[in-house]
Amino acid sequence: MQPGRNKPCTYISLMENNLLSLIIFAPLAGAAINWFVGRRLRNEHFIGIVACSSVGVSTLIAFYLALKPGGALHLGEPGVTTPVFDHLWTWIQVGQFRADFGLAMDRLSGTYALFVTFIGFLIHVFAVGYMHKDSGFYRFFAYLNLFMFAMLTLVLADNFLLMFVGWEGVGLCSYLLIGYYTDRQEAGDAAKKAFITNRVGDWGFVMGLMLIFAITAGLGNGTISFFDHPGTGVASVFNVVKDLPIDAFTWKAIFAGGLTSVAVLLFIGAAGKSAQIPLYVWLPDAMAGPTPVSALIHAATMVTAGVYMIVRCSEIYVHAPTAMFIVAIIGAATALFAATIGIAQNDIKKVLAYSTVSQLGYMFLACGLGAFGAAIFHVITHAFFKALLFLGSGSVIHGMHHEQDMRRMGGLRKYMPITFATMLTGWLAISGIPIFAGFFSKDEILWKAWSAGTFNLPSPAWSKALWFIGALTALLTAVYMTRMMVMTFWGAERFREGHADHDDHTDESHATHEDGHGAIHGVHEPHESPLTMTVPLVVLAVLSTFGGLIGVPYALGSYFSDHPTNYIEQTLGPVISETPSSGHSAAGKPHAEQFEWLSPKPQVTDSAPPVHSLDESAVGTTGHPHSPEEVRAERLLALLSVLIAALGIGVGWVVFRKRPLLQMPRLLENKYYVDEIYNKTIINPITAGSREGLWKLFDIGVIDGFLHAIGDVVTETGGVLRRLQAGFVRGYAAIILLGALAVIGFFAYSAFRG
Amino acid sequence: MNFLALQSVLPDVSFALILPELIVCIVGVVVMLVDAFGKPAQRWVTGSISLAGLLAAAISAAWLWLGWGGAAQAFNGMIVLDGLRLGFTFVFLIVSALTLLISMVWVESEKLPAGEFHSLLMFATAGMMFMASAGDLVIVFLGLEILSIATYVMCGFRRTDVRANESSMKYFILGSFSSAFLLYGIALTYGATSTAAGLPGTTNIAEIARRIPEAQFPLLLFAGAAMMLVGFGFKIATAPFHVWTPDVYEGAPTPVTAFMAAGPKAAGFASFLRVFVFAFPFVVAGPATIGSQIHQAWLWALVALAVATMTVGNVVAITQNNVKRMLAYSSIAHAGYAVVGFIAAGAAPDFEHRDAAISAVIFYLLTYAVMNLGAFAVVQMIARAGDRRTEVEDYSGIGFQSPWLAFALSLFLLSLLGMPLTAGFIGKVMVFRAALDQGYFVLVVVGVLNTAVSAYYYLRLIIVMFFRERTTAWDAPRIPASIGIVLVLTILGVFYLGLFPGRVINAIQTKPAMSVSMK
Amino acid sequence: MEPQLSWYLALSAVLFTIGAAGVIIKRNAIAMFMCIELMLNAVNLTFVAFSSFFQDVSGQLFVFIVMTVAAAEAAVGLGIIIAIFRNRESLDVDEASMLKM
Amino acid sequence: MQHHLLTIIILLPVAGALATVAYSLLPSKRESNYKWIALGFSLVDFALSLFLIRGAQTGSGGFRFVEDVLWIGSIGAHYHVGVDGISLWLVILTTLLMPIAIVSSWTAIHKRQLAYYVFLGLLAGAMIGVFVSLDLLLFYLFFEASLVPMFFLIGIWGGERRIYAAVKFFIYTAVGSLLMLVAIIALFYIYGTFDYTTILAAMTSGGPALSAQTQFWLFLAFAFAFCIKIPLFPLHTWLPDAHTEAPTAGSVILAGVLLKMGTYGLLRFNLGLFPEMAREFAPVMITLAVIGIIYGALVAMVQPDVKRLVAYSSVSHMGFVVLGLFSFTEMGIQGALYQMLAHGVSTGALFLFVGFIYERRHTRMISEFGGLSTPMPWFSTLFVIASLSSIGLPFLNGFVGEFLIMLGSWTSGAIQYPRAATMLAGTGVIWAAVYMLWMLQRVVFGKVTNPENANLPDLNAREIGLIIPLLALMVFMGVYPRVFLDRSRASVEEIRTRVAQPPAGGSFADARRSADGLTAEDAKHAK
Repeated sequence: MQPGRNKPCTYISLMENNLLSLIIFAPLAGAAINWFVGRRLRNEHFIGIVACSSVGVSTLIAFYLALKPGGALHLGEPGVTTPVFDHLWTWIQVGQFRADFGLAMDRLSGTYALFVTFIGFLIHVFAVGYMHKDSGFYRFFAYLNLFMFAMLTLVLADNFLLMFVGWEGVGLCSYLLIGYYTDRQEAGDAAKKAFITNRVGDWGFVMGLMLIFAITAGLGNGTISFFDHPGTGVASVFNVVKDLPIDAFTWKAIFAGGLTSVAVLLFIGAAGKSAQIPLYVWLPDAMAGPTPVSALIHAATMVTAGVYMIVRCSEIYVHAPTAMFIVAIIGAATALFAATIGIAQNDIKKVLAYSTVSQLGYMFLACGLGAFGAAIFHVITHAFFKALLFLGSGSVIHGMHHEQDMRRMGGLRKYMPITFATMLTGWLAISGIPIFAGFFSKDEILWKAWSAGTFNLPSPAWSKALWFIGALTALLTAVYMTRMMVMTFWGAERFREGHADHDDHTDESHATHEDGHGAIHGVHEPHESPLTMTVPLVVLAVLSTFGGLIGVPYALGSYFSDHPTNYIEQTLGPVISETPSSGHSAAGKPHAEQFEWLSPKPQVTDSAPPVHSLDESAVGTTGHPHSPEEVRAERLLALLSVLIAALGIGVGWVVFRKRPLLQMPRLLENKYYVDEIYNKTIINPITAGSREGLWKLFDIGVIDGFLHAIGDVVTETGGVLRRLQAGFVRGYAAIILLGALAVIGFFAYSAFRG
Repeated sequence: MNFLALQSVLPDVSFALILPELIVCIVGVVVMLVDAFGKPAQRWVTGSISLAGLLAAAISAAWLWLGWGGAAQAFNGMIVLDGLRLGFTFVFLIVSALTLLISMVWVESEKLPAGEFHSLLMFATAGMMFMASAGDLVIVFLGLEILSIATYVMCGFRRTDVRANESSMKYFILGSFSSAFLLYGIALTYGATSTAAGLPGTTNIAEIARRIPEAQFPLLLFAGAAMMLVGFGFKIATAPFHVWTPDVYEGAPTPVTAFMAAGPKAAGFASFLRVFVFAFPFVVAGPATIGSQIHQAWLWALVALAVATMTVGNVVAITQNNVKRMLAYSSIAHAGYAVVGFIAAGAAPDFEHRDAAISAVIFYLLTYAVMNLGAFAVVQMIARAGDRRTEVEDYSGIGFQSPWLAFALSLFLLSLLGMPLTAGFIGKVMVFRAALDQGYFVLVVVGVLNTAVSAYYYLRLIIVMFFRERTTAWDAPRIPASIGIVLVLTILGVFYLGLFPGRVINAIQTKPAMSVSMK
Repeated sequence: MEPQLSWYLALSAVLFTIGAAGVIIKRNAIAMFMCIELMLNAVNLTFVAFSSFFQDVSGQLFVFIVMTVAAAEAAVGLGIIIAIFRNRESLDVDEASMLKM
Repeated sequence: MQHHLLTIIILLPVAGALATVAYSLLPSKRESNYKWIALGFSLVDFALSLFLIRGAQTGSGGFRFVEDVLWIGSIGAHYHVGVDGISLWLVILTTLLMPIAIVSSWTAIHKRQLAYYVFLGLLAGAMIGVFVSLDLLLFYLFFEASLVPMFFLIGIWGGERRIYAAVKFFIYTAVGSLLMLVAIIALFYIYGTFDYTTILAAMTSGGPALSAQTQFWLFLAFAFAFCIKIPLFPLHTWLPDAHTEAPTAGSVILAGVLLKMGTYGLLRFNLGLFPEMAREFAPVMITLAVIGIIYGALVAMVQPDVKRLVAYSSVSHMGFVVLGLFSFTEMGIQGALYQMLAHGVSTGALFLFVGFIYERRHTRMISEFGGLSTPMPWFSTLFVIASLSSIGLPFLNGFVGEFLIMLGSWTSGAIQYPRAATMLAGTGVIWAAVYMLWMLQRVVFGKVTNPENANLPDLNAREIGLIIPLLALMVFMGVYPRVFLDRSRASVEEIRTRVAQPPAGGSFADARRSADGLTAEDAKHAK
């Protein structure tokens, strides 16, 4: 049973690389310790230390492996990807199919691992304070650590199937943590909804995985690995895919079973995990979990797994323009749609939840446009400021004694100064005020939309339309975030007003979390949160403020420096693929003349610069040469973005400063009734159909009915035959005589026949 | 070989060849005398004598068996010695012995004249044995009548019981009615087998087969065969000639029912097989000849009868609420299965397959006899004096009150159903295999589906015994030694024949069932 | 015109049929039994006719056997009928129909 | 010992049954000792069966521990047993589940204990016999013999509608298997033997060729018997009744082992003996399997009774197995085999959980429960894990099988619309989450609504000890499936190479097929 028994299939490098597996196993060990030991000890210090230190170990290792000389993210050798591999055992090997339990840290997964571990660590620390005196303390941290294990497995997996393990694992932990307050009905419902909706997406993931395997197998080398492993003959999917022709830009391609199909199926998976239309419905409900969970899982890390996966598969997507277009459209639609809902929510966490959905839409928009680097950039900045906002809201909720309704807040800034100050940076960051992190990433996406080529869009008009949607969303974002801040921190102090319907609304851990503040039920005095909560807030606030500087675009950076360094682009450039610019696709690209879908359009030379040109001189500084016109346009657009953000904040301030309780449109407040529509059109018909149609009618009625009918026919026949047995001997004689006549007749017939 | 010449020149007498029959007959007479002149209520004496007689007959049969020097004949071909006869003889002896044991207590508790019963049983056994050993239609008829007359009486043995009266009356009337058909068939065959060349008709079975091509009145031959088929069909209770069975079986005393379902039915098969397979055998030549026509006619008639019998037996059994009646229908169904093997024997183009099929039928009837007698032994125990408790409801919940009886009955029922590990399974496999060898797929499928139907009523009794709780009081009957012996023997028999039947099958198969005069 | 074999056979067939029909028609047990005897005698006639036609003695021997058997059967049959009569005081076979279905 | 190991493994439970009977005849017997005897024998049996693993090493197919004795010479039946990579794990699954079934009855069975443990022992012997028989008649014998003890187990110790369920179970399965008997005898008629390996050899090298029509009917007869046993839609309606009414141990064995007899038979006989016909029938089987997957799940979703829910989920899961078998790919068949084991373990565990709450509340209605996590935390935790395994969460056993099956059917050249079939089957995984989570939500989570549940005792040490091995196995099977897959590979390949079509040129379908071709190459290298 030793993993190494079957030598040809296994290779183990007993080196530093094994630290890589420690990244994922440290949290797993933490989870196990907390589950088995913490359960007995019931000591918050012990549990907290175990939980935080296990994630801390992961963080340290991740940073070490990424940034050490020659590490995955070390920028000393630009353009050369040096992934770290750690192969543990061959998990499934049947026929041509092979899935290893192997980890890999390259530039992309390294980037991800860094912010996941780091933010994860901060949120663990925060949660120690937040979950203080909760009866399920050990359980919470066991789940949280388990989540870190799953998330890091997802990120560091070196093949699709192991990624799927993490993918499902985070879904499971999300399920467990949303339903953490097990005695609350809505928590359980939300957890179930999250898991099932994710399952729909997972279906797409698995199917996409199978299709990619089938395609590579069809080419003679079935693989699902992300990387080449020459030692075992396992090839990278992407290296196989690279040489395939680019799919035509048609609807048909989606169902053709080629790379476009793969991309679309994988996107279904991503849409489930990352809450895109139409599978976004679970995320707002997921706020029923404790707030650190919302911050970690449902804002910073897990929900961005979809983006990660698409960026990881960028090589596939750049071969599937149709799929990219779908991703862009869905992303843009989600961004706008969720923003409009967010503007009308009264629950502070719901606002942030819809905001998250909206920002995820942004990221997908970026992916769909081929701006994979921008998507990751936004993932990171979003992780900073959204985690900050969630934790801030958690601090508010904590200080408000588990009050989440903003209508009962107001004027909190003087009670919770640190929380207020940190959330302020988060607010400015998400609204897109320059210098703050969100500005750079959002601006990058908007610029990519504006300047998108026609490789993956049917016409140039689409690029402008997408930009417009993005800009509109940015405006709305600024508006609703302002509304949230205003309702919470400014204005009249509404929390002292008694309210009769206290028990109706969602307050978390009402039963389990009786903190010893001695507050009388219904009227609370807000207070600032303890140090374990405020320190992470401050750290995140710093990151939200300056974190965006890692990805300053050339157009803006060149104001200040002749050779501005866009770290994100420089880091990720080598590991992500980009759409072929139309200039390069003049000859030999089959898709160019196959626009069946919309009228052919002129080729515009505007798009992203050429890729894979690692030997070019510009690499190492900015990566790409920039024409002055482009730089000018980009600067103009950035200015426009700033104006939009300012306008949004202004509108929000003007409207809500005076009337924080302004009644928002019912349609928006009720989230367009999407849940109700889903219930009516999908869930109820299936349930009723299964119960009445399949079970009662078909199973019991038809199948069993048929069998019983056979039985009845036999029994009835018996009853009829039985009546011949009337008991009269003369009758019997008659029957015998008739039988005899029949036999004699048959013999006579036989005699005369031949 | 000239039949007449042989007869006039050499009185072909060989008592050795009919030794088993003789012993049984003599013992019957002795028992009668002992009963008449000895002290009353000597069931042990007469019973022991009978049992000893059966044993002696078995030994003599075994002697014939062991001293096997090939098939033989005597009395001018009227008596034959072959595998078919010996196989069946053992079945009869086993049936009689077990019946004797089953009836021991019954005879006493019902205050019936034991000696009379035992002697009747002996005569019936002798009749059966003659039926199996007959090489001539006349002996067939004689044996049949010896058997029948004895059985008529045994049926109505409990004279004061109106149900027994009715049973015996029905059996008697219908039995002699069908005997008349058989006899008429014999007469017509006798006439038809004369030749234009001046040879008189014959009733020798082997001779008939040889005469068929040159028969003077072929039409009469058809009629004769048809009539005989009716007569035998009645004896083995194939539908629609089965109508007497349920009533007679239900009304007859349980030990007699047990006997009738196993013994006379097997005897009927012995003669039926002998007459039809050997007198109207498979003909290699094309369909134009009389021989092949008649062969085809009876085969197809039997196919129809087999299908009807299996179906009627099983389907009607489902609706029965009286256990004896249910077992009566079950015995009809089993006759149907056995006929499937019979058909295979008839259709077999070569001796090897024919003998295999015949031995399958013998084996089937042997297993049926064992499990059926066992089942009736239990039924009798539960029914008690006067056959009072024979309704299915009477069995409710006795499973854990009388565990041994219920276990034994369940085992027999499962064996009747044909569950693997029991004798019934091997029996079914043998006859179905024989039929499949001859290509009767549809027939076998019908048989198999009928088996599935039969599960319903066999299980029903098990369900009633084990799965229901008893609502009324149940005093578990004490199992007397004789019944205990029967149960042990039959249980062991069911398992032995189900698990290690090879020896028995081999024994039957190695003795070719060939009519002597065919050589 | 000399009596032909077929005449005898036809006669015995008719007798047999009459007997068989009688069994079905008659309700009295004894009458039924008589009809069965008629059938047996029809068979005997057949045997004798063939025997005489073939100039073969064995057919006639069969008749003796059949007659003996019939006599034995008659004895038993009458015994059974008497037993029934004792219990039921009736010879109507239709009344003896307890056992059915 | 080595030579007779299989026979000993078959007969040991039967011997245990006999020993129990013998003990019951002692004057000083105690009712409570029956289960100890039964447990002792079953544990020894399990330990012995583990020795089989040593004999079945990776890399080559063929039967080990073969014992071939003439049984009924005149019929041509042999006592021929042996294990290969396919039957090996099924035997061990059986011997593993037996002690668990016995311990699960520890306090649940009060009445008629003697008969109970006797029937369990007989059942075990019959089930093991099914998996190791290499003689068709012997196989049939065991196949059918397993029916009777189960019939009694359901009928005597079952729930309210036990009689209906028992009869339905018996007759349903008997009808199918009787037709199989006809087919078995017909094979004897053709090949003159009941011996599986001999028939197989005759078929592959110059024996009598079967006409298409003969093959058709033979295949149908076998398939009918097995599809009822599996049970494949629409022949499944006996299952919910039998499961619901059976005592806990009965359900565990029924789901854990008895259903596998059907899929095992399909693999061994339908695919093994009639490859051409298997290909002909593949569209039908695949269609039914896919319908069954979805249908079972949808119906499971709306069941008010926990046990019925798990029963219908079995219909769904076993649909996957059939899908895998008829993909004729190594991945599909290996996955199917793995799914059999996984389903045996996880569904067995689920039935144990249902048994636990039934023993406490004497009801299985979902609506009667709710919020059990409060009074019964251990129960809830372990129940959730078992449910997740049933849902097919990666790193638990359910995932590996279902994934491989879908991979197999997706890349199958034998299926007409492989992607559509797989995609539809894949929705079964979604539905699994729906019905299991919905059930968990209503049973385990939420507030305690029914006061009767408020003070239910949590699992005791015996019950936890019962579950832990199964849960450990779930995780192990999910994380390191190669232990199992490597040992079954060669045997599966032997059957698969017969049934898979030779590669033919042309299209995308060709690409898929060549994937299989390569896997065959791999297998050769492995040898």
